Amino acid sequence: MKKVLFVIYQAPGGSVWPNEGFRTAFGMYADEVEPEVLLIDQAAITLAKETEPQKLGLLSIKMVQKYIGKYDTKVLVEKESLDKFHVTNMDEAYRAEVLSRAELQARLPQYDHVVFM
Amino acid sequence: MKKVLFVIYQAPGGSVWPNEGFRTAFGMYADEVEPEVLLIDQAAITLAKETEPQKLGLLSIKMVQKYIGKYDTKVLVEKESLDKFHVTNMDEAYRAEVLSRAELQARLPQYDHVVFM
Amino acid sequence: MLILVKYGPENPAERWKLEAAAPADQIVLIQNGIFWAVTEPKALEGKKVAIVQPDFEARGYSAESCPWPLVDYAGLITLIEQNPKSMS
Amino acid sequence: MLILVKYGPENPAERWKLEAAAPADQIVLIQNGIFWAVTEPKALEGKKVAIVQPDFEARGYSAESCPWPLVDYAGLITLIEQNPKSMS
Amino acid sequence: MEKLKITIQVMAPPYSYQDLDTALNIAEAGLDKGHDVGIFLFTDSVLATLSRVKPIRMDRNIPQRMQAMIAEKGLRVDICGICMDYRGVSREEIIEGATPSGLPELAALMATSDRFINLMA
Amino acid sequence: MEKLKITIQVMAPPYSYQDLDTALNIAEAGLDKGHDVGIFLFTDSVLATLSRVKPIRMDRNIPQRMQAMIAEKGLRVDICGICMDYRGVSREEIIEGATPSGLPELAALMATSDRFINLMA
Repeated sequence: MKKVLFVIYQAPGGSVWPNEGFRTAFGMYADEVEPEVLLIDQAAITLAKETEPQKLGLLSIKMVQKYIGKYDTKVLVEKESLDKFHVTNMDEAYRAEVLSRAELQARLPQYDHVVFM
Repeated sequence: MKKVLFVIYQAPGGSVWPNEGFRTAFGMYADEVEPEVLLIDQAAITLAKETEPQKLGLLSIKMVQKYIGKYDTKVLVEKESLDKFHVTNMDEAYRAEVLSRAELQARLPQYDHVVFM
Repeated sequence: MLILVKYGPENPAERWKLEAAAPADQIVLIQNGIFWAVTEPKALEGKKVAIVQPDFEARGYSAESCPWPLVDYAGLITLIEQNPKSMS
Repeated sequence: MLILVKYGPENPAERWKLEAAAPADQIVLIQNGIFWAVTEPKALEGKKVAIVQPDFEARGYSAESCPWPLVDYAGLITLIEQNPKSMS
Repeated sequence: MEKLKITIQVMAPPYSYQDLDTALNIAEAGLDKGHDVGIFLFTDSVLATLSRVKPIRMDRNIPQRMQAMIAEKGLRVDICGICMDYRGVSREEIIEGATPSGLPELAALMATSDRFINLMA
Repeated sequence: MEKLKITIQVMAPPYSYQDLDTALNIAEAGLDKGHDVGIFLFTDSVLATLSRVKPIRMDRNIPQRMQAMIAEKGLRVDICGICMDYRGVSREEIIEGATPSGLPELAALMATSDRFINLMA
């Protein structure tokens, strides 16, 4: 079983990478790969309750929530990024775990591949 | 006659924007538009004598020189960017004029459009 | 001059544009350009700034607490009408 | 772990990777990632760094004055062989 | 306000980035205010004219939206021809009303437009 | 060195950015050293499989180079199918030897590859 961390660093709406990062992670359940998703930098806003690109006619990001539930996908977010981008009201449906940059970096050796989207 | 400044800020090789920036400027001579080209940030390396993406199998950047000559296109480059990226040996075939950031910014009001590539 | 900013503070070209902005220039933050208002408001001090509200709100930010004028796309057209010159 | 860096210091994800790099991790600067060596060598201090020479030279920089080991694409494959894990 | 000729240049590919949506939103607002609006598609943005683009069901269809704006609101769409060749976009596959052109047309648009808005790379 | 299975994922569009060239350079060096190398084309990088791509004369032809590496060196090329639909790339137009697939295939590649190299967006 390979462990793979998908890291998203760009904002939803401005780009499709948060959607594609989650979609790729969900695709991993087809095989012997255990995916996790990490949000850093601008991507941290993905988790804000009020963030929804669909309001602007773009692809919804909230749609990933149902698959997070279905697959029980581990979602991590960097605390420093949440602070920097003023994300105070996190949407609990993402089931995200908040970790500091130091905690995240200490965690990296447990993954076979860390894949930035 | 409209005056348009095309600003390139990305490096040749890594992206096609220096090529496309020059190509667009050359295309302007078909009509009543007077183009100039400005290189800032990583794009400043375009002017280094030794810079040539073709060495790596990519599209040549030196190919633009012949059109700069043909159209007598004004090429500007920011001094601070040359310094930052250690461009000491400029290729004179680009006929570039070196201006400081302050000088460039003072120049902006003379253009109708400043178009970043 | 209308100055359109669509990337955040990580983008060196956007920083260049903002530094170059004269007090009379109309800066418009759109797309990820709205992150200047969130993480680096100092870069906007003394400048004439408007934020495209649908882009701001789609990224989870509330118009209520925003100290800059917000415009919708029709409002952006008004700013385009008012400014024949552009840096974008 | 092999850490591939293909953008310069303006990219927040690359900065994150470099900060996360342990002393034993093999960092490879490729494409515009070579600009770290040019403009922000401090970020590479104490790290195991290799630079892809064709990418470095195509951007006008000389191998002679480069304090880091340079590799060609075959050399990059050797680094890939030596490092089963990756961050890229 | 008098009627203005407004040109919007786009470079980024549709869907991966927001620029096509932004361009269409600006264009629509301009057309609704009575202006003459055109979009010039450069480099990867030319993909937005492919009628065959098929997004997932819950996503927006950018080529269809553009085609409807051409037909119903008079939006002009010019496409850089060399950019089409580079991306394998053939003239038979593009949406109705979009016009393959090139840099001479962009130069003419720049010369004749009252406003020019660019969405940079 | 034992023979390794190496997979390289690409996302950026060809020509606009260097990633396809980088992927092919790495793949070629790996194949020349006797490894089993595959490229997984995701999002805009799928354009690199269009046989109709026509660069200007002095530029490299990326799809042709990839096709030659498939035929002559045994490069494997998988293409994300949904990404093809999103970019209007039809299965009839792609280079010989490239295989439309999807995320299940990427998952299998990740599970079975000895090395995985990604060229991020």
